[in-house]
Amino acid sequence: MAFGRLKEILLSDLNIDAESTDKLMENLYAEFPMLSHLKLRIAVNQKIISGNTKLESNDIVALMPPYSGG
Amino acid sequence: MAFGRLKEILLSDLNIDAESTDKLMENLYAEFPMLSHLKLRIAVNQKIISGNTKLESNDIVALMPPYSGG
Amino acid sequence: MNKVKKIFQNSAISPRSIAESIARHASKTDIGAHQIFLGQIRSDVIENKKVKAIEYTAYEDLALNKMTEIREDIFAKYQLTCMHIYHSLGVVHAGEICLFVFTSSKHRNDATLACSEVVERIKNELPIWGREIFEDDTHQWKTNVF
Amino acid sequence: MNKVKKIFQNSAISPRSIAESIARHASKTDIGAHQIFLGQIRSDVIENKKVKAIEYTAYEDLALNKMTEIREDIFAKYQLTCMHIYHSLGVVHAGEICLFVFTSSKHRNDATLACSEVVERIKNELPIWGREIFEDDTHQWKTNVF
Repeated sequence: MAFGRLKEILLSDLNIDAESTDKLMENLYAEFPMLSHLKLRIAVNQKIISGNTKLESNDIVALMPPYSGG
Repeated sequence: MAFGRLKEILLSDLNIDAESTDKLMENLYAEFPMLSHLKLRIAVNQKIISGNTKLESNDIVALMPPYSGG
Repeated sequence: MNKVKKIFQNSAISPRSIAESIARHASKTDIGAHQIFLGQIRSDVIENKKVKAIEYTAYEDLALNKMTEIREDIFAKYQLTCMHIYHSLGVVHAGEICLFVFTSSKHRNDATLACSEVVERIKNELPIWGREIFEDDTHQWKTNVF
Repeated sequence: MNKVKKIFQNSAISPRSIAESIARHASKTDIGAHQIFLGQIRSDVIENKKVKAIEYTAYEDLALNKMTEIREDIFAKYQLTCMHIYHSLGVVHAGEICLFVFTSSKHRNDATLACSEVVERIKNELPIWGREIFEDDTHQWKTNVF
Protein backbone atom coordinates (compact mmCIF):
# COMPACT_ATOMS: atom_id res chain seq x y z
CA MET A 1 0.00 0.00 0.00
CA ALA A 2 1.24 3.46 -0.82
CA PHE A 3 0.13 6.79 0.61
CA GLY A 4 0.45 10.49 -0.08
CA ARG A 5 2.74 11.40 -2.94
CA LEU A 6 3.87 7.78 -3.16
CA LYS A 7 0.49 6.93 -4.59
CA GLU A 8 1.30 9.15 -7.55
CA ILE A 9 4.64 7.48 -8.08
CA LEU A 10 3.53 3.86 -7.74
CA LEU A 11 0.08 4.56 -9.22
CA SER A 12 -1.53 1.60 -7.46
CA ASP A 13 -0.99 -0.92 -4.70
CA LEU A 14 1.43 -3.60 -5.80
CA ASN A 15 1.82 -7.31 -5.21
CA ILE A 16 5.48 -8.02 -4.81
CA ASP A 17 7.33 -11.13 -3.68
CA ALA A 18 10.10 -10.31 -1.24
CA GLU A 19 11.54 -12.16 1.72
CA SER A 20 12.11 -9.03 3.80
CA THR A 21 11.36 -5.31 3.87
CA ASP A 22 14.96 -4.50 2.89
CA LYS A 23 14.68 -6.73 -0.18
CA LEU A 24 11.31 -5.19 -1.01
CA MET A 25 12.69 -1.67 -0.85
CA GLU A 26 15.70 -2.65 -2.92
CA ASN A 27 13.36 -3.84 -5.68
CA LEU A 28 11.21 -0.76 -5.46
CA TYR A 29 14.15 1.64 -5.54
CA ALA A 30 15.41 -0.13 -8.68
CA GLU A 31 12.05 0.22 -10.36
CA PHE A 32 11.13 3.70 -9.06
CA PRO A 33 14.29 5.73 -8.59
CA MET A 34 12.21 8.76 -7.44
CA LEU A 35 11.47 6.92 -4.20
CA SER A 36 15.00 7.38 -2.97
CA HIS A 37 14.36 11.12 -2.46
CA LEU A 38 11.65 10.45 0.10
CA LYS A 39 12.06 9.74 3.78
CA LEU A 40 9.70 6.83 4.17
CA ARG A 41 8.17 5.14 7.17
CA ILE A 42 7.31 1.49 6.65
CA ALA A 43 4.52 -0.44 8.36
CA VAL A 44 4.04 -4.19 8.15
CA ASN A 45 0.49 -5.29 8.96
CA GLN A 46 -0.21 -1.90 10.53
CA LYS A 47 2.85 -1.90 12.77
CA ILE A 48 5.55 0.62 12.03
CA ILE A 49 8.95 -1.05 11.79
CA SER A 50 12.35 0.47 12.34
CA GLY A 51 14.75 -2.22 11.06
CA ASN A 52 14.70 -4.90 8.40
CA THR A 53 11.72 -7.21 8.92
CA LYS A 54 11.00 -10.68 7.51
CA LEU A 55 7.93 -10.90 5.30
CA GLU A 56 5.44 -13.76 4.90
CA SER A 57 3.13 -14.07 1.93
CA ASN A 58 -0.02 -11.93 2.42
CA ASP A 59 1.77 -9.50 4.73
CA ILE A 60 0.65 -5.98 3.98
CA VAL A 61 3.45 -3.48 3.69
CA ALA A 62 2.61 0.23 3.82
CA LEU A 63 5.05 2.83 2.52
CA MET A 64 4.42 6.22 4.05
CA PRO A 65 6.03 9.55 3.16
CA PRO A 66 6.26 12.20 5.92
CA TYR A 67 2.91 12.89 7.58
CA SER A 68 1.17 16.20 7.02
CA GLY A 69 -2.11 15.99 8.88
CA GLY A 70 -3.69 18.70 11.01
CA MET B 1 -15.95 52.06 46.30
CA ALA B 2 -15.90 48.54 47.63
CA PHE B 3 -16.00 45.27 45.70
CA GLY B 4 -16.54 41.59 46.30
CA ARG B 5 -16.95 40.59 49.92
CA LEU B 6 -15.97 44.12 51.00
CA LYS B 7 -19.32 45.29 49.74
CA GLU B 8 -20.97 43.09 52.34
CA ILE B 9 -18.79 44.48 55.10
CA LEU B 10 -19.02 48.15 54.20
CA LEU B 11 -22.61 47.82 52.89
CA SER B 12 -22.29 50.83 50.61
CA ASP B 13 -19.80 53.22 49.09
CA LEU B 14 -18.60 55.71 51.67
CA ASN B 15 -17.60 59.35 51.65
CA ILE B 16 -14.62 59.71 53.92
CA ASP B 17 -12.26 62.62 54.50
CA ALA B 18 -8.65 61.48 54.60
CA GLU B 19 -5.43 63.11 53.50
CA SER B 20 -3.85 59.88 52.28
CA THR B 21 -4.64 56.25 51.58
CA ASP B 22 -2.79 55.14 54.72
CA LYS B 23 -4.94 57.47 56.82
CA LEU B 24 -8.05 56.26 55.06
CA MET B 25 -7.24 52.63 55.78
CA GLU B 26 -6.44 53.42 59.39
CA ASN B 27 -9.91 54.91 59.83
CA LEU B 28 -11.55 51.99 58.06
CA TYR B 29 -9.70 49.35 60.05
CA ALA B 30 -10.79 51.09 63.25
CA GLU B 31 -14.40 51.09 62.17
CA PHE B 32 -14.48 47.68 60.42
CA PRO B 33 -12.02 45.36 62.19
CA MET B 34 -12.98 42.50 59.81
CA LEU B 35 -11.15 44.30 57.03
CA SER B 36 -7.78 43.48 58.53
CA HIS B 37 -8.23 39.81 57.58
CA LEU B 38 -8.35 40.64 53.89
CA LYS B 39 -5.46 41.21 51.54
CA LEU B 40 -6.65 44.31 49.74
CA ARG B 41 -5.56 46.03 46.58
CA ILE B 42 -6.22 49.75 46.50
CA ALA B 43 -6.88 51.86 43.41
CA VAL B 44 -7.06 55.64 43.35
CA ASN B 45 -8.96 57.03 40.38
CA GLN B 46 -8.66 53.67 38.62
CA LYS B 47 -4.92 53.35 39.12
CA ILE B 48 -3.70 50.62 41.41
CA ILE B 49 -1.28 51.99 43.98
CA SER B 50 1.40 50.18 45.89
CA GLY B 51 2.49 52.65 48.59
CA ASN B 52 0.85 55.43 50.56
CA THR B 53 -0.74 57.98 48.24
CA LYS B 54 -1.95 61.52 48.87
CA LEU B 55 -5.68 62.08 48.37
CA GLU B 56 -7.48 65.16 47.07
CA SER B 57 -11.17 65.74 47.61
CA ASN B 58 -13.27 63.86 45.03
CA ASP B 59 -10.60 61.23 44.50
CA ILE B 60 -12.21 57.83 44.11
CA VAL B 61 -10.61 55.10 46.15
CA ALA B 62 -11.43 51.49 45.34
CA LEU B 63 -10.80 48.73 47.88
CA MET B 64 -10.49 45.37 46.21
CA PRO B 65 -10.21 41.94 47.82
CA PRO B 66 -8.37 39.19 45.88
CA TYR B 67 -9.70 38.75 42.37
CA SER B 68 -11.60 35.61 41.44
CA GLY B 69 -12.69 36.02 37.84
CA GLY B 70 -12.59 33.40 35.13
CA MET C 1 -4.42 55.52 23.86
CA ASN C 2 -5.76 52.39 22.29
CA LYS C 3 -9.43 51.63 21.75
CA VAL C 4 -10.98 49.93 24.77
CA LYS C 5 -12.92 46.84 23.66
CA LYS C 6 -15.76 45.59 25.78
CA ILE C 7 -15.44 42.12 27.27
CA PHE C 8 -18.38 41.84 29.66
CA GLN C 9 -21.82 40.44 28.97
CA ASN C 10 -24.65 40.06 31.46
CA SER C 11 -25.31 36.39 30.87
CA ALA C 12 -23.60 33.05 30.35
CA ILE C 13 -21.67 32.59 27.11
CA SER C 14 -23.71 30.40 24.77
CA PRO C 15 -22.18 27.66 22.62
CA ARG C 16 -24.03 29.26 19.73
CA SER C 17 -22.24 32.58 20.16
CA ILE C 18 -18.94 30.67 20.24
CA ALA C 19 -19.85 29.00 16.93
CA GLU C 20 -20.73 32.38 15.43
CA SER C 21 -17.41 33.77 16.59
CA ILE C 22 -15.55 30.86 14.96
CA ALA C 23 -17.57 31.12 11.75
CA ARG C 24 -16.70 34.82 11.39
CA HIS C 25 -13.07 33.77 10.89
CA ALA C 26 -13.68 31.66 7.79
CA SER C 27 -12.99 34.68 5.59
CA LYS C 28 -9.59 35.23 7.21
CA THR C 29 -7.65 32.72 5.16
CA ASP C 30 -4.30 33.68 6.62
CA ILE C 31 -5.32 31.97 9.86
CA GLY C 32 -4.05 28.41 10.34
CA ALA C 33 -4.76 27.86 14.02
CA HIS C 34 -7.34 28.86 16.60
CA GLN C 35 -6.96 28.27 20.30
CA ILE C 36 -10.00 28.58 22.54
CA PHE C 37 -10.25 28.50 26.30
CA LEU C 38 -13.62 28.17 28.00
CA GLY C 39 -14.23 28.50 31.71
CA GLN C 40 -17.26 26.52 32.88
CA ILE C 41 -19.00 26.79 36.28
CA ARG C 42 -18.36 23.70 38.41
CA SER C 43 -20.85 22.51 40.98
CA ASP C 44 -18.21 21.95 43.62
CA VAL C 45 -19.33 20.51 46.92
CA ILE C 46 -17.99 22.54 49.88
CA GLU C 47 -18.82 21.34 53.38
CA ASN C 48 -21.73 19.28 52.02
CA LYS C 49 -23.19 22.18 50.12
CA LYS C 50 -23.31 22.17 46.33
CA VAL C 51 -22.53 25.24 44.23
CA LYS C 52 -25.44 25.94 41.88
CA ALA C 53 -24.17 29.18 40.35
CA ILE C 54 -21.57 31.91 40.54
CA GLU C 55 -22.51 35.56 40.56
CA TYR C 56 -19.80 37.74 39.03
CA THR C 57 -19.24 41.41 39.66
CA ALA C 58 -16.38 43.58 38.43
CA TYR C 59 -14.84 46.99 38.70
CA GLU C 60 -15.65 47.38 35.03
CA ASP C 61 -13.75 50.54 34.14
CA LEU C 62 -10.55 49.35 35.73
CA ALA C 63 -10.99 45.86 34.22
CA LEU C 64 -11.42 47.23 30.71
CA ASN C 65 -8.36 49.44 31.03
CA LYS C 66 -6.34 46.55 32.39
CA MET C 67 -7.57 44.30 29.57
CA THR C 68 -6.48 46.89 27.00
CA GLU C 69 -3.02 46.82 28.55
CA ILE C 70 -2.93 43.00 28.49
CA ARG C 71 -4.11 43.00 24.87
CA GLU C 72 -1.30 45.35 23.86
CA ASP C 73 1.29 43.23 25.66
CA ILE C 74 0.06 40.04 23.99
CA PHE C 75 -0.04 41.50 20.48
CA ALA C 76 3.48 42.82 20.99
CA LYS C 77 4.71 39.42 22.14
CA TYR C 78 2.94 37.02 19.75
CA GLN C 79 2.14 36.99 16.05
CA LEU C 80 -1.65 36.97 16.34
CA THR C 81 -4.24 37.56 13.66
CA CYS C 82 -6.87 38.33 16.26
CA MET C 83 -7.98 37.85 19.84
CA HIS C 84 -11.44 37.93 21.41
CA ILE C 85 -12.30 37.87 25.11
CA TYR C 86 -15.69 37.55 26.79
CA HIS C 87 -16.42 37.32 30.51
CA SER C 88 -19.86 36.96 32.05
CA LEU C 89 -21.20 39.21 34.79
CA GLY C 90 -24.21 38.41 36.94
CA VAL C 91 -25.42 34.90 37.72
CA VAL C 92 -23.97 32.01 35.69
CA HIS C 93 -25.27 28.53 36.54
CA ALA C 94 -23.28 25.32 36.98
CA GLY C 95 -22.49 23.82 33.57
CA GLU C 96 -22.66 27.21 31.85
CA ILE C 97 -19.69 29.05 30.39
CA CYS C 98 -18.44 32.25 32.02
CA LEU C 99 -15.16 32.91 30.16
CA PHE C 100 -14.31 32.66 26.46
CA VAL C 101 -10.78 33.42 25.26
CA PHE C 102 -10.18 33.03 21.52
CA THR C 103 -6.80 33.58 19.83
CA SER C 104 -5.92 33.00 16.17
CA SER C 105 -2.64 32.96 14.29
CA LYS C 106 -0.93 31.72 11.17
CA HIS C 107 1.07 29.02 12.95
CA ARG C 108 -0.27 27.28 16.02
CA ASN C 109 2.41 28.17 18.54
CA ASP C 110 1.46 31.83 18.77
CA ALA C 111 -2.26 31.21 19.28
CA THR C 112 -1.57 28.48 21.83
CA LEU C 113 0.92 30.39 23.98
CA ALA C 114 -1.04 33.64 23.78
CA CYS C 115 -4.25 31.90 24.85
CA SER C 116 -2.67 30.42 28.00
CA GLU C 117 -0.99 33.67 28.92
CA VAL C 118 -4.17 35.69 28.51
CA VAL C 119 -6.20 33.28 30.64
CA GLU C 120 -3.54 33.46 33.36
CA ARG C 121 -3.48 37.25 33.29
CA ILE C 122 -7.28 37.54 33.28
CA LYS C 123 -7.47 35.45 36.45
CA ASN C 124 -4.63 37.35 38.12
CA GLU C 125 -5.10 40.90 37.01
CA LEU C 126 -8.73 41.68 36.23
CA PRO C 127 -10.78 43.06 39.13
CA ILE C 128 -13.59 40.52 38.91
CA TRP C 129 -15.17 38.71 41.85
CA GLY C 130 -17.15 35.49 41.92
CA ARG C 131 -19.67 34.71 44.64
CA GLU C 132 -20.44 31.00 44.81
CA ILE C 133 -24.13 30.46 45.44
CA PHE C 134 -25.09 27.15 47.05
CA GLU C 135 -28.26 25.17 46.51
CA ASP C 136 -29.61 26.44 49.85
CA ASP C 137 -29.01 30.03 48.65
CA THR C 138 -26.20 30.71 51.11
CA HIS C 139 -22.98 31.85 49.50
CA GLN C 140 -19.25 32.22 49.84
CA TRP C 141 -16.69 34.28 47.96
CA LYS C 142 -14.74 32.30 45.40
CA THR C 143 -10.96 32.24 45.65
CA ASN C 144 -8.83 31.44 42.61
CA VAL C 145 -6.29 28.68 43.08
CA PHE C 146 -2.99 29.11 41.23
CA MET D 1 -7.43 -3.65 23.98
CA ASN D 2 -9.24 -0.38 24.33
CA LYS D 3 -12.20 0.71 22.24
CA VAL D 4 -11.09 2.45 19.05
CA LYS D 5 -12.99 5.72 18.60
CA LYS D 6 -13.47 7.15 15.16
CA ILE D 7 -11.91 10.55 14.45
CA PHE D 8 -12.35 10.98 10.69
CA GLN D 9 -15.17 12.70 8.87
CA ASN D 10 -15.46 13.24 5.12
CA SER D 11 -16.02 16.98 5.24
CA ALA D 12 -14.88 20.15 6.90
CA ILE D 13 -15.68 20.57 10.60
CA SER D 14 -18.56 23.02 10.95
CA PRO D 15 -18.70 25.68 13.67
CA ARG D 16 -22.16 24.35 14.44
CA SER D 17 -20.85 20.87 15.25
CA ILE D 18 -18.26 22.48 17.53
CA ALA D 19 -21.05 24.35 19.36
CA GLU D 20 -23.00 21.10 19.73
CA SER D 21 -19.94 19.39 21.11
CA ILE D 22 -19.46 22.19 23.67
CA ALA D 23 -23.15 22.20 24.61
CA ARG D 24 -23.09 18.46 25.36
CA HIS D 25 -20.72 19.20 28.24
CA ALA D 26 -23.12 21.48 30.13
CA SER D 27 -24.39 18.47 32.10
CA LYS D 28 -20.88 17.60 33.25
CA THR D 29 -20.68 19.99 36.16
CA ASP D 30 -17.34 18.68 37.38
CA ILE D 31 -15.69 20.38 34.37
CA GLY D 32 -14.16 23.78 35.02
CA ALA D 33 -12.08 24.26 31.88
CA HIS D 34 -12.26 23.41 28.19
CA GLN D 35 -9.39 23.85 25.79
CA ILE D 36 -10.06 23.73 22.07
CA PHE D 37 -7.64 23.70 19.17
CA LEU D 38 -8.88 24.26 15.63
CA GLY D 39 -6.81 23.83 12.50
CA GLN D 40 -8.01 26.02 9.63
CA ILE D 41 -6.94 25.79 5.98
CA ARG D 42 -4.75 28.73 4.98
CA SER D 43 -4.67 30.06 1.44
CA ASP D 44 -0.91 30.29 1.37
CA VAL D 45 0.69 31.70 -1.74
CA ILE D 46 3.49 29.48 -3.04
CA GLU D 47 5.40 30.61 -6.08
CA ASN D 48 2.57 32.97 -7.06
CA LYS D 49 -0.04 30.25 -6.77
CA LYS D 50 -2.73 30.42 -4.11
CA VAL D 51 -3.88 27.37 -2.16
CA LYS D 52 -7.64 27.00 -2.51
CA ALA D 53 -8.08 23.72 -0.61
CA ILE D 54 -6.30 20.78 0.94
CA GLU D 55 -7.28 17.21 0.17
CA TYR D 56 -6.59 14.87 3.07
CA THR D 57 -6.05 11.13 2.89
CA ALA D 58 -5.04 8.77 5.67
CA TYR D 59 -4.03 5.23 6.41
CA GLU D 60 -7.15 5.06 8.51
CA ASP D 61 -6.68 1.77 10.36
CA LEU D 62 -3.18 2.64 11.46
CA ALA D 63 -4.22 6.19 12.34
CA LEU D 64 -7.07 5.01 14.55
CA ASN D 65 -4.83 2.53 16.35
CA LYS D 66 -2.20 5.18 16.86
CA MET D 67 -4.83 7.62 18.11
CA THR D 68 -6.02 5.04 20.65
CA GLU D 69 -2.48 4.75 21.92
CA ILE D 70 -2.12 8.55 22.15
CA ARG D 71 -5.46 8.78 23.96
CA GLU D 72 -4.33 6.24 26.55
CA ASP D 73 -1.05 8.06 27.11
CA ILE D 74 -2.80 11.39 27.56
CA PHE D 75 -5.40 10.07 29.98
CA ALA D 76 -2.64 8.42 32.01
CA LYS D 77 -0.68 11.67 32.14
CA TYR D 78 -3.37 14.30 32.72
CA GLN D 79 -6.52 14.51 34.85
CA LEU D 80 -9.03 14.85 32.03
CA THR D 81 -12.78 14.59 32.16
CA CYS D 82 -12.96 13.95 28.44
CA MET D 83 -11.25 14.40 25.10
CA HIS D 84 -12.67 14.57 21.58
CA ILE D 85 -10.75 14.58 18.31
CA TYR D 86 -12.01 15.13 14.76
CA HIS D 87 -9.96 15.30 11.57
CA SER D 88 -11.34 15.89 8.10
CA LEU D 89 -10.63 13.68 5.12
CA GLY D 90 -11.25 14.64 1.50
CA VAL D 91 -11.29 18.22 0.26
CA VAL D 92 -11.38 21.05 2.80
CA HIS D 93 -11.43 24.60 1.41
CA ALA D 94 -9.41 27.60 2.58
CA GLY D 95 -11.06 29.14 5.65
CA GLU D 96 -12.67 25.84 6.65
CA ILE D 97 -11.69 23.82 9.71
CA CYS D 98 -9.93 20.46 9.29
CA LEU D 99 -8.90 19.59 12.85
CA PHE D 100 -10.81 19.89 16.13
CA VAL D 101 -9.16 18.86 19.40
CA PHE D 102 -11.26 19.32 22.53
CA THR D 103 -10.05 18.55 26.07
CA SER D 104 -11.88 19.18 29.35
CA SER D 105 -10.80 19.00 32.97
CA LYS D 106 -11.63 20.18 36.46
CA HIS D 107 -8.72 22.66 36.63
CA ARG D 108 -7.43 24.40 33.56
CA ASN D 109 -3.85 23.20 33.54
CA ASP D 110 -4.68 19.63 32.59
CA ALA D 111 -6.95 20.54 29.69
CA THR D 112 -4.45 23.11 28.41
CA LEU D 113 -1.35 20.93 28.50
CA ALA D 114 -3.20 17.87 27.18
CA CYS D 115 -4.60 19.84 24.25
CA SER D 116 -1.19 21.07 23.10
CA GLU D 117 0.38 17.65 23.49
CA VAL D 118 -2.37 15.94 21.51
CA VAL D 119 -2.16 18.44 18.66
CA GLU D 120 1.60 17.94 18.53
CA ARG D 121 1.28 14.15 18.48
CA ILE D 122 -1.48 14.19 15.86
CA LYS D 123 0.74 16.18 13.52
CA ASN D 124 3.77 13.99 14.20
CA GLU D 125 2.34 10.52 14.53
CA LEU D 126 -0.87 10.09 12.58
CA PRO D 127 -0.48 8.79 9.02
CA ILE D 128 -2.41 11.57 7.33
CA TRP D 129 -1.39 13.39 4.18
CA GLY D 130 -2.49 16.75 2.87
CA ARG D 131 -2.36 17.67 -0.81
CA GLU D 132 -2.47 21.43 -1.35
CA ILE D 133 -4.65 22.26 -4.32
CA PHE D 134 -3.95 25.58 -6.03
CA GLU D 135 -6.43 27.84 -7.77
CA ASP D 136 -5.21 26.59 -11.14
CA ASP D 137 -5.92 22.99 -9.98
CA THR D 138 -2.28 21.98 -9.86
CA HIS D 139 -1.17 20.65 -6.49
CA GLN D 140 1.72 19.94 -4.18
CA TRP D 141 2.10 17.72 -1.13
CA LYS D 142 1.93 19.61 2.13
CA THR D 143 4.81 19.34 4.54
CA ASN D 144 4.35 20.05 8.25
CA VAL D 145 6.77 22.54 9.74
CA PHE D 146 7.85 21.86 13.32
